[in-house]
Amino acid sequence: MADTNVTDKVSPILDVDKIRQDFPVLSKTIHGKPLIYLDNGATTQKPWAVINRVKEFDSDEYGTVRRGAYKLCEDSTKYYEETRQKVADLLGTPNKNEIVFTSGTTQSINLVAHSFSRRFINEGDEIIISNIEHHANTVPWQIVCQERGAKLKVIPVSDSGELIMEEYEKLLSDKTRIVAVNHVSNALGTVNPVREITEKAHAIGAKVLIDGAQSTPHLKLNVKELDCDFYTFSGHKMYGPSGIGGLYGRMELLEEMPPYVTGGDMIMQVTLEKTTYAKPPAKFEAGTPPISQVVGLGAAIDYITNIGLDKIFDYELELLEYGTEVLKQVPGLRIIGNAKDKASIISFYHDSVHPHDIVTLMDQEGIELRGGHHCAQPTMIRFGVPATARASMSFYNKKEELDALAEAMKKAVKMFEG
Amino acid sequence: MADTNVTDKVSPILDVDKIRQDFPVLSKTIHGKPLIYLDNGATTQKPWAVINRVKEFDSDEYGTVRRGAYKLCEDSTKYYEETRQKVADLLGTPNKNEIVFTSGTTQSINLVAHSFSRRFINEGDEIIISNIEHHANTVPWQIVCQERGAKLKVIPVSDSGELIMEEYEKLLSDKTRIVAVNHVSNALGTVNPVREITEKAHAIGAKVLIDGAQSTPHLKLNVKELDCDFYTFSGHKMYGPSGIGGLYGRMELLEEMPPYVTGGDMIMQVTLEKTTYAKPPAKFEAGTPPISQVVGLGAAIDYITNIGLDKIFDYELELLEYGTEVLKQVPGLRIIGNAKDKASIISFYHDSVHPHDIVTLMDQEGIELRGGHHCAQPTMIRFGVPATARASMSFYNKKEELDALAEAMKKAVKMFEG
Amino acid sequence: MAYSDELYQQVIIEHNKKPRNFFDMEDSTHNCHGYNPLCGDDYEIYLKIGDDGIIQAVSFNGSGCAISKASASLMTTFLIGKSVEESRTVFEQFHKMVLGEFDPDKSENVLGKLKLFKGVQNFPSRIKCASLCWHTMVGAVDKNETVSTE
Amino acid sequence: MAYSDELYQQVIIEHNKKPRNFFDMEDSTHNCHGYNPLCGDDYEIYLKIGDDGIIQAVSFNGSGCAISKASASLMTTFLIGKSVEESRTVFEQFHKMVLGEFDPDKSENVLGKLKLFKGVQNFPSRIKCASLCWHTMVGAVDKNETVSTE
Ligand SMILES: Cc1ncc(COP(=O)(O)O)c(C=O)c1O
Ligand SMILES: Cc1ncc(COP(=O)(O)O)c(C=O)c1O
Repeated sequence: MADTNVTDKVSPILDVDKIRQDFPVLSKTIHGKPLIYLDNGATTQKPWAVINRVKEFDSDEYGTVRRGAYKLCEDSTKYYEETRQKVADLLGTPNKNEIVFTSGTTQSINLVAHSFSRRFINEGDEIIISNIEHHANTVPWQIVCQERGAKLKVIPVSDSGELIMEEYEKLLSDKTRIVAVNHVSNALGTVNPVREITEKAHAIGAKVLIDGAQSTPHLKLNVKELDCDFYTFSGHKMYGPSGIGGLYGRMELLEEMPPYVTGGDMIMQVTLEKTTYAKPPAKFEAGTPPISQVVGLGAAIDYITNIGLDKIFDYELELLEYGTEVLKQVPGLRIIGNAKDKASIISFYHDSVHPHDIVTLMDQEGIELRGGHHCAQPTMIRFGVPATARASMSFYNKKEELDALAEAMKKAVKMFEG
Repeated sequence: MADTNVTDKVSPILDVDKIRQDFPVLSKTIHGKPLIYLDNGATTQKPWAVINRVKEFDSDEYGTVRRGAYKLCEDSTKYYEETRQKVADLLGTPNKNEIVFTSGTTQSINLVAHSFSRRFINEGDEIIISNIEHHANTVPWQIVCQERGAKLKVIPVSDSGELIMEEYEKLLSDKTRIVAVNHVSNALGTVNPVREITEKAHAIGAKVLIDGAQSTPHLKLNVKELDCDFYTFSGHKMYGPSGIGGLYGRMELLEEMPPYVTGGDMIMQVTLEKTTYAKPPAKFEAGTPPISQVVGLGAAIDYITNIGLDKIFDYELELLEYGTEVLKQVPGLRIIGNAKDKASIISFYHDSVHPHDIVTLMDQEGIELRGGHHCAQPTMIRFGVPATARASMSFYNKKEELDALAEAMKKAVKMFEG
Repeated sequence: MAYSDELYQQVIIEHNKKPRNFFDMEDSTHNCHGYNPLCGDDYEIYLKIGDDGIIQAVSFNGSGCAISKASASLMTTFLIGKSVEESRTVFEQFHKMVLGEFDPDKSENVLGKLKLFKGVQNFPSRIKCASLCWHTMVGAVDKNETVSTE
Repeated sequence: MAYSDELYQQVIIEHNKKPRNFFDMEDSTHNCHGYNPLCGDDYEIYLKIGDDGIIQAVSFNGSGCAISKASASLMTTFLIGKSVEESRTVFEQFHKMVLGEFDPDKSENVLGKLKLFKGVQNFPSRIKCASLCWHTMVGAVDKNETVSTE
C-alpha cells in the first residue's frame, strides 16, 4: 500500500470527495488532526440533506401526527406516511402498512420477541439465534425463554466467522418457532446467508427475524425476496437521525400479534372495562412517535437512494479489501472474522496493544475507532479475545484514511513492544 | 373582551412578543391567516435554541454515547449526561441516576407498568387509576391486570372534573400496590392533588406514579417534595425535540425492578447461558438512545428555565382565565372541566357544532385546535360527550389569539344554527 | 370562510340540522354499525331490501360531525328505490370522488346531488367522515356486523 | 503522539509489558474480583494481611488494557509493607487524582511514583481503567466478592 500511488486510491465508482462535502462533520479536526471517522457500525454521520430537513420541519412544519384535522397536523401526517412508503420501497414490500416505526433496532427486536412470543411461543418450544448476534438479538430471546419456558439454541460459527449451516439444520426441529439472526454481524462483518436460513426455517414451519441494523445502510435488499417474516433497522445507522428505527413484519403476523407498547393512537376503542386495538401498523405505534426523526429518515433514504445502493455496496467492498490488505501489514495484527462474504467491517486484535489502548492511541491521530465487545460478548468468548478494535467503513471513507490507520497502528505497536 | 382595550392584553409577566420571535413557526400563515397555535397539549413548538442546538450537534459533534473511548463519543456522552443532570434539576432530584431516558411518556409508563408489576404485582392485587387519564396511563394497566390477575380500580370525578378524594380513600386497601394518576389532565386541564394522593397511598404502603406529560412544561415541581415514586414526561410537550422523554424513579425501586427493553448497554455481562444487568439508569436504557434528541432536550430545559417556570405558570394562568371568559360568551358553548385548580387547557363542547367541524372551521381561520377524545375516551364517556374541542395554551400565546378563537367560534355557531 | 364554504355547503348544513330518515328501523332486513375511532363518529345504518333486490327503506341513527351526518342523511334519501347493485356503483363513485380520484363534473356518473361532497377531497382528514355511512351501508348489505374506518 | 505521551509514559508501558506480582496467590487472606463491563478489564486482586494489619504481599492476575494492567502492577509494588489504613488513604488520593480533583504536585500526598497516572484525568473514558485495581483492592479488604465499575 505504501507503494500504491494516489491515483489508485481514487475509486471510479463514487466521487467520494464530492460526497464528503455533504457531511459537515467530516471537515472537523480531532486533537488537531483531520477527523477519520471509522465507527460507522456504531452510528453514521448525517448529511446536510438530513440535518436541514429536520431543521426546516421543526421550524416551519412541525405538528403532531394522526390525531388532528388541522393543517400542521395533516401535513406532518403526510410527511410521516411518506417516509413509511420510502422505507417500504427501500426494504421491498408493496404494502407500506407492513412497516412499523420504532425508536430503533433494539426496540424493534423487543417488540417482536415479546409480542410474537406471547402469541406463538409456549413451554418446550425452541428459539434459534447464532453465536455472532448483537446483545439486542440475544438478551430479549433469553428473557422470552425464561418467561415462557422455551429453549434457546445457538448456531455455532466457524473460525472464519461463518455460521455453520449443517449445525443450523440439525438445530431446526418441529419445536422451533422462530429463528433470529443478523444479516450482517456488527462484530465480525460476516454477511449471513439469510435467504437460505429463511428457506430452511420455513420448511419446518418456523418464522424468521432478520436483524438488519448493519445491512440496511450498505446492501440492496428485498424482504419479499428474502422471504423473511421480520426485518429490523435503525435510522441512525443509515445516515438518518438518532431516535428512529423500524420493523418490517409480514401482515398476517402483525395482525395476529398482540400489541407491545400500549397507550394512545394504537387503540380502536377504550373503555374502563375493555380496550380494542387498531390495525397494524398503528397497533404497534403507541403514543406520539419520533415525528421529526421519521421525517429526517425520509431525507436519509432519499439521500442514499440517490447515490445508489449498488454503488455504495461496490465501493464499500473496495474499501474492505483495501483496508484488510493494509492492516494485515501491521506486525502481529490479527483480523477476527474472515468470512468469504463480508461487509465493510474489520475487527482486529493485537497481543501487545489492547483494543482499548488502540482506541485511545488512534483517537490521538484523529482516527475514531471502536474498541470493546461491540455488544457481542458471546462472539468475543467464541473467538477467545476479551475485545477487539473495529474499523467500520462507510461510502464517505477513503483509502487514504485506511492507510493512516495502518500507519498509526504500526506506530502504536512499536511504542508498546518497545 | 371586545371592549377590553389592547393595553390590557399586554401581560406585565412576560414579554410575549419577544418570546414569539424565538419560535420560527409562529410567523407562519395557515390558509392565508397568521397561525394561532393552540394545540400545545398535543405537542409544543420548538424555539431556535433547540432547533439550532440539534443542528449544531448533528453537524459537528455527533457520536454514539457510552460505548466508545474516542473524542466524538466522549463529548456526546458528556452532553448526554449533562441533560440527565438538567432533567434531575428540573424535576428536583439530587441523584441524576434516578432519571431514565425513554422515547416519551407512553414508553415511560409502559416501562413502569411492566417492570414494576413483574416484581411487585401478583394475583388479587389492585391498581388504582382515575377516570380522567390518558390512554397511555390506562391501557398499560389494563394489560398488567390481565397478565397478572390484578384488579383495576378507578377514582371517579365530580361534574367539575375533580377527583373525588373521599372515593379515592375508599378504594385504597392493603391490596393496592400502585396508584397511577396524571398531574394535569390533558382532556380537562384539572390539576390533581398529587401530594395528597401520594401521602394517602404511602400510608397504606402503595407506590405512586405521576404522569407528568402535561405538567412538566407548565408547573414548577419537585418530585422529592411530591414524594412520588415515579414521574414521567415527554420532551416534545416541553419545547424539546420529538422522540425523547423520560422517567424519574426512586432508586430503591429502580434497583429492584427487572429490565424492560433489553439489548446492548443495559447489561453487565452476557453469556449465552446467563445475563447480568447494569445499574440504573443504564439498566433501563437498552440500545442506542435518541442521542441528538437528548441534547436538544437539554437546550429546551435551559430555555424554559431561563424564562422561569414561575412566570410561565403565572402567565399561562392569566391566559386560562382570559380564554375561559371570552369563550363563555360564545352562545351555547359549554366548557367541560371546571376544576378549581386548572392548567391552561380549555375543553369545550357545543350542541350545534360538532368538535370535528369546529377544528376544520377554526383551521380555516389559521387557528390550530384539537378535536376528539384526546386519548381519553373514558373521560368523554364520563362527561357524556362524544368528543370535545380543546384549546391548550403555551406562554407564547396571546390574549388576542383567544379573542380570535372566540370570534371565529361565534361565526361558526351562527353558520351552523343558521 | 371562503375555502370552507366548499365543504360546508348550505345543503350539508341543513341536512346536519335536520337529518332525514333519522331513526332506528324496527323491521329492517339489513343493518350495520359504523364507527370512526379517530373522531368518534358512530352510526347504525338500517336497510329494508325486498326480494327483488330493491331498497325499499333506509334509515340511520347515531352521532357524529356535520359531514358524517349530512352524508348519511343524503345517502338515505338517495338510495330509496335503487337496487342493491346500483347502490354499490354509487358507493364506488362516491368514494372515488371524495378521494379526489374521480371528477363527476368531467365524467358520466350516477351521483346526482351527492356531487355536493366533491369539496371533501381538499380536507384529507374529513374524507372518512363523508364515507363512513357508505362503508357501513355496504357492510349492511354484505351482512357485516360492524365497520370501522381507521 | 505528544498528547498521549501524557498517558502512556514509559514506566506504564514497561509495567504493561512486564507486570510485577502477576500471579494467583495461593495463601492470600483477602481477594476480590474486579470487572469493568465497558471494556472488559477483568482482574483478581490478592492480599496477604497480617494480624497487625500490615499488608505482607499483594498480587494480581487477569487481563485488560495497558492502563489497567500497569496501574495494578504499580499498586502491588506500592502497597507491600503498608498498613490497611494507609492503603485506604492512598486509594482516596489516587482516585481523586485521576478524577482531576486532587493535584499531587500542589498538595502534600502519599502517592509517590503513582503520580505517573495524573495524566489519566484528561482521558475521561480511561479513568476507570486506572482505578479498577484500587476499587478491587478496597473490595478485597472489605471482604467483597466482586467489584464492578460501570
Ligand atoms: C396526560 C398525558 N399522558 C400521556 C401522554 C402520552 O405522551 P406521549 O404521546 O408523548 O407518549 C399525553 C400526551 O399525549 C398526555 O397528555
Ligand atoms: C447487528 C446489530 N443489531 C442491533 C443493534 C442495536 O441497534 P440500536 O442500538 O440502534 O437499537 C446494533 C447496533 O448497535 C447492531 O449492530
